[in-house]
Amino acid sequence: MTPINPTIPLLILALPLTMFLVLGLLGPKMSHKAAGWLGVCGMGTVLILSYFTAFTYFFSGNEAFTDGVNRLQYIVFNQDWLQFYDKLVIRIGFLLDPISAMMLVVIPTISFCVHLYSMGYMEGERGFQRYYAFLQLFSFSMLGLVVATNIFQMYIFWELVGASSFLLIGFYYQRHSAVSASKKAFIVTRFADLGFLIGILVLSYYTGTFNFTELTSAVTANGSYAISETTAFGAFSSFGGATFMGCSLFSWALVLIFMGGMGKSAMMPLHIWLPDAMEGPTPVSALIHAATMVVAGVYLVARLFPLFLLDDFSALTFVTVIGAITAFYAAVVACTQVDIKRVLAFSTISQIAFMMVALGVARPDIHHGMGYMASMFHLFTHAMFKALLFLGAGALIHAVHSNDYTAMGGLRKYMPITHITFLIGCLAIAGIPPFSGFFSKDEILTAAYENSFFWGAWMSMVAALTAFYMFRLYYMIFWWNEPDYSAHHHKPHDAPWVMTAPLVFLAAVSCVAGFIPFGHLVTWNGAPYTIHLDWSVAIPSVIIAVCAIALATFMYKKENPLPDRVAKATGKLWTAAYNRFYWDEIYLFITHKIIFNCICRPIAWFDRHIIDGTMDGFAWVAQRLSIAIRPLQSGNVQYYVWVYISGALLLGVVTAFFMI
Amino acid sequence: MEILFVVVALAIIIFSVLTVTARRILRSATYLLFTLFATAIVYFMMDYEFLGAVQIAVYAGGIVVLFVFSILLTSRPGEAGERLESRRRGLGILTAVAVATVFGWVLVSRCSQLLVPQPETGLYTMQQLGADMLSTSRGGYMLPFEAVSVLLLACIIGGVVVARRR
Amino acid sequence: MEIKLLYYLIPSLIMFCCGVYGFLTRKNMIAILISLELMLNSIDINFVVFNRYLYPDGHEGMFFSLFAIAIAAAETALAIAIIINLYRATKNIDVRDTNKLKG
Amino acid sequence: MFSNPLIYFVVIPVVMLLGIYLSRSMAQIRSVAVAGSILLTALSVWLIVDYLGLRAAGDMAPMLYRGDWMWFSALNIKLSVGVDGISLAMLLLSSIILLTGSFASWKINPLPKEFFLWLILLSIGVFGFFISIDLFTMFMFYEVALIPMYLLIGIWGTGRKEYSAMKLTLMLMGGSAFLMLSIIGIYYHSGPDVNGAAHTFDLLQIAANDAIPHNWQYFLFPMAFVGFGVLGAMFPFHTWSPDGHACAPTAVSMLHAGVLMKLGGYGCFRVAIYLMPFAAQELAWIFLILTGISVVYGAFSACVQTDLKYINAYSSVSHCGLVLFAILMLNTTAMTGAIMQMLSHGLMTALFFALIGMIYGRTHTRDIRQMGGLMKIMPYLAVCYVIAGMASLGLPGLSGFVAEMTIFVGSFENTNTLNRVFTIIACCSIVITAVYILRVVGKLLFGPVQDEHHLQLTDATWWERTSTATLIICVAAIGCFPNFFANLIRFTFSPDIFAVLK
Repeated sequence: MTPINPTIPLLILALPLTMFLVLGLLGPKMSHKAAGWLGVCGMGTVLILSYFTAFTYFFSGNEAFTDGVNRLQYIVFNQDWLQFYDKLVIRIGFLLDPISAMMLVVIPTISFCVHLYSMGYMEGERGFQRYYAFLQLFSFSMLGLVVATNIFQMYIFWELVGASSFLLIGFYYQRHSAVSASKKAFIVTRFADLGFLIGILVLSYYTGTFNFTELTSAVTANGSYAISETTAFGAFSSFGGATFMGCSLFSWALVLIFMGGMGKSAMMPLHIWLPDAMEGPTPVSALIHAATMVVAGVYLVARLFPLFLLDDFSALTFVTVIGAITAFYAAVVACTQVDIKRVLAFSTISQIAFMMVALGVARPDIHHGMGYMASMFHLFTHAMFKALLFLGAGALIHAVHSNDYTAMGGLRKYMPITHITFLIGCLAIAGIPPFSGFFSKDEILTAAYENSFFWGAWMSMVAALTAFYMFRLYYMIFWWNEPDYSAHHHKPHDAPWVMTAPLVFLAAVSCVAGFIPFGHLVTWNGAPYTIHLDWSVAIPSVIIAVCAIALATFMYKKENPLPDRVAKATGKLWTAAYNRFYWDEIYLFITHKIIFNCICRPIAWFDRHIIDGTMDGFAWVAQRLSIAIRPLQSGNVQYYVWVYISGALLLGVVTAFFMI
Repeated sequence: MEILFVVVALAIIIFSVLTVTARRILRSATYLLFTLFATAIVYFMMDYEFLGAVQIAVYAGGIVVLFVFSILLTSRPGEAGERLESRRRGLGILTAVAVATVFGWVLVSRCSQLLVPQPETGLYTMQQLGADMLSTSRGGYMLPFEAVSVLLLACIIGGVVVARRR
Repeated sequence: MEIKLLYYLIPSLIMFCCGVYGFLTRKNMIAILISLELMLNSIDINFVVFNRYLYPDGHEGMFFSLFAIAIAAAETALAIAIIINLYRATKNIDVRDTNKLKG
Repeated sequence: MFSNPLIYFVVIPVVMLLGIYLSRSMAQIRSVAVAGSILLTALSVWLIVDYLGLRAAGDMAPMLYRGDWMWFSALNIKLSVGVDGISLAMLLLSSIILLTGSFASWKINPLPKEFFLWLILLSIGVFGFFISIDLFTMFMFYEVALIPMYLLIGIWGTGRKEYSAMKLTLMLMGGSAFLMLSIIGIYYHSGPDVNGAAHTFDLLQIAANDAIPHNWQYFLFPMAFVGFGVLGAMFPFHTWSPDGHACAPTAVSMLHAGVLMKLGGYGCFRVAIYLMPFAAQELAWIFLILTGISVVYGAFSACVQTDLKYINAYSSVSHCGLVLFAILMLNTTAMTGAIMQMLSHGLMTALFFALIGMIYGRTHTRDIRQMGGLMKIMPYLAVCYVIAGMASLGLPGLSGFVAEMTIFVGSFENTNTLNRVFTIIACCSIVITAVYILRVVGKLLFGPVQDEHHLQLTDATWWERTSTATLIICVAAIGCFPNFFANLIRFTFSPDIFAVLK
């Protein structure tokens, strides 16, 4: 008996692609409403199919999915796409395992919410059909990414999500800022993907395969696969201890692959594109730059986790350090920003870094790799509440037509639904029980403390900052003082139902998601694990969060000069944080001053003047020579005859002397 | 015979030199005429009477007259001849002397082969010549003869075309 | 004294050199043409003399000269026609001034 | 003779020439050109299907559809034809580009008849080159393809057209001179032919004899490689490409970048590497360095250009450099990738040049600083441009990606450090490509409209749509079903056929 009808997974991928083509090609001929509802219905169908698939995987108990204790990896289909040589083949397939099934829930859920929400948010925009087509393209690519059966399929869809992200960030293509943001996003991630690609090349050269099932798992009796440390060790030993620049090549491969993840997940120092990406429409930010695409890096590391575990954890340490630095950096910067979307963007960076750290500190011998589970749990809850926050921010922007929270304040009276849902989001991200963020973050902190006290303390500090800046944001928007709204055509008010319904839904999920028994569903090797709240970690972290919230309340609830005084007191630090520690300027310097002016221009000059000059030089010499010998053809008959006679004489002399 | 040869040789040498050195072009033509006559005598001495006759008729009678006419047409009588630049003349003399030296040296170096007497031969009659001219067998000149006639025809037409007043 | 082959060749050579000299130095086209005739003539003499002295049984040299004379006549006629035409157009038959057709 | 299907690749264009010569109106010229090129495309598609059938039936000869006709027996010059999967792919590419090129020059002015005559003469050269397996005939067709370029650019071009035409022709002729030396050298060391002649021009025979002495290979291989490399825009012999492409009319740019530059890559492996495996192995590193430089150098140069065609020409230098680079890796995967890159680059760059021609025809400028926001004015062309750009920077699902990936994976198989280092350097080009492509897309298509006058411009006409849509479909077809093409190509690169792969 086939555990699942393969048509359903196929449809999950095929439907958004078809929708993309239909909307892309026929969209201009459709009305906005038709195109929008077509998109929503398409995504709704995908949602139902994905839920069905995920639930079948988790709860059907089919022996292809679980051997009674551990969850297994199951390949629904796997089609050859491009064969390099006998063994090395890129396939396009569909892999069901705990994390891909989880993503099959996350992506369509958020995507559907965004589709619905955009019906209201994007109403009347030019290029509405195009927008929906791109959303479908993105959903297709993202789904393809998470169900990848091999690392190259992942790379393929990895590129595709990058491209659709580019298209969506640059949706308002007539705005300079949007265009340059989209360009930046694409190029930065592309640079990261270069590392990913080289990593794949190294890995595949030594192991001779792209398939996850051959890298990390072993086949079981009924044709499914189970995570196997032996296989992973086989992959590791196929490198034969090769080293490069003093580091083992295996670590290099993993670090390079992780570099791709750093780009997509906006880890330092490749994070600069994400805040700018907020130039895209807000629902896009919610979908791509908060909930789904940016966690692809986390997903990638999780996917190759058994490999990361080998090699004395050096690659994992790298992940941890990068994640920890990024988390702290982004949290600090978020405290100073005034653009609400940017605050959310930095908060996203910080939260993703949380997940990275969780993966980095995970060890199979400590609570069955609890960090891994925590990371995935946080990925799930974060997707929900961050999408909620972004969509809420979208509703606010929709209402006051500004991203800047100096233009907001006191909105709780005008937009009650938005207010409540936003508050739920804030509480969730701050880690207040019983909201979902509390549970997942607590797991992460526990895992960090288990690994070492330093990482635990560091992450607790970041968690405190998180609570602080989120509530700073919340108070600045909904409390503080009320600016003069009479300049607008109408007072701000709650959005239409298509926009509030997703908010309410996501808020509800954020409230209850923490109670999902995640440890039974998603663990690194499929073995179930029961989560125990570690009160020694949970209670202090809740206290810290509450203190941070209290501080935020004290500073920002009512209009007062305190924040300005704090800003003045911290002086340069505040300015630096406000300017994101000048990372953009550094990049601008490197790209423009060094790469453009010191590499590209000299090369172009060299080409035009030296290489081309040499070629022209040959032509010039030839021309000069012909001008020099042109007088020989003077047209003077007597001269010709003289030459002729001289020649004949010469021949005569030669003949006379040498021949006779 | 020897005396005749000396006279003819001297005439050829002197008139040749005069032809190219005469300042006035009409005189050049006249000296050319004398050279051609002397050449005709050489042909007679070789027993080629017909060739000598042709030389006189075509060259002396035809070409030189043509020259004279054209000279008269293109220059005013009594006009002082051209002056030669000394550089050009020097070059000419140098070349001519070089030619003379080289070929003279060749001749001298072949002295033994060239110092042969004139052999005695039978008479080459006009009938034989005419037959050879129109014969296609070995020693016959039918094809060149026809070619020359075509050439002359072309020349006549060409002359007419070129000289026609447009 | 018997007249040897070489004796005929010497005046012929001198005639040829005169032709060369004239061709190179004269400016008047007709004078150049005259020099040309001199050269041709000297060659004709050589042909005939060689024929008569070295191959008395054949007549190739004689015929060659015969045709050379015919062709020379044709050539002169045509050249003079061109010269006269040129003179009509430019009132000048100096070879060095005639360069209108040169590119 | 006429029972051999390959001959029709020359016969049909000749008939087209005749038809165009006899045409009285623009409509007739167009219909002859379009009908002929459709016929050619159909022929190549049919041949591919038939070829795969024959292969499936177990025909293992290196070349199929062989035909030999003695041409000049004193030197044993034959008109011998024969194709394998690679030639067929190239034939398909050429006919598609001829077809789209005909559409793209729908309104060519002035002298439409002469334009098409020369264009089709050029394509005769191209088709003849790809079907020939006799070195001499190959060379002859190669020259036939080069010469019309001079007139096509010199007469119908724009800008400094005479200079560019001259430069292009002279540089390519210089390449041919090397090539001819090398061909003659190969001929005199070719070993006997089956028909008893002492020397042969037959590629397969020469390869089978493998009689070229090693010291001669050291001399002939660089000659042949440089000779073809000039046409393949190998550094430092690439400078004809920017000027030539910038001045050429649309269809000529398309054919030149799309097909003619492929002659270079094709020749490099079919003549240089195939016939001289020893020198190929010994000397590959020199050219590897040169082509490796081409790849990054072209990409970096493209970053700062402001003329659309220059950008694309430098991008071609980079992409074609990758073709030669992969060929020099001397392993099956990389060489398969090289051929796929040839296909991919041919289609994609033809698309680029077609679009640039169409945009230039409307705005009368190719300077990206003077244009902007074209997406709003001519959405169809702009979308096509974005797709072409995406193909160029290697978006999965379009042709560039599969070709580049095959090349990189193949190149990485070589364990030699030099090869590894250059592979990684070549990989870097994908980032630089993204930079210059996005720079153009951002400046040209996005952003506010720069010039008020551009607002009156119209979008693509039906023939322009046909031309670009055909190319896009082909690009997507390769990108989505790469295995079909890879299998078509891979057969030839087996060690049984290619001695160098042993």
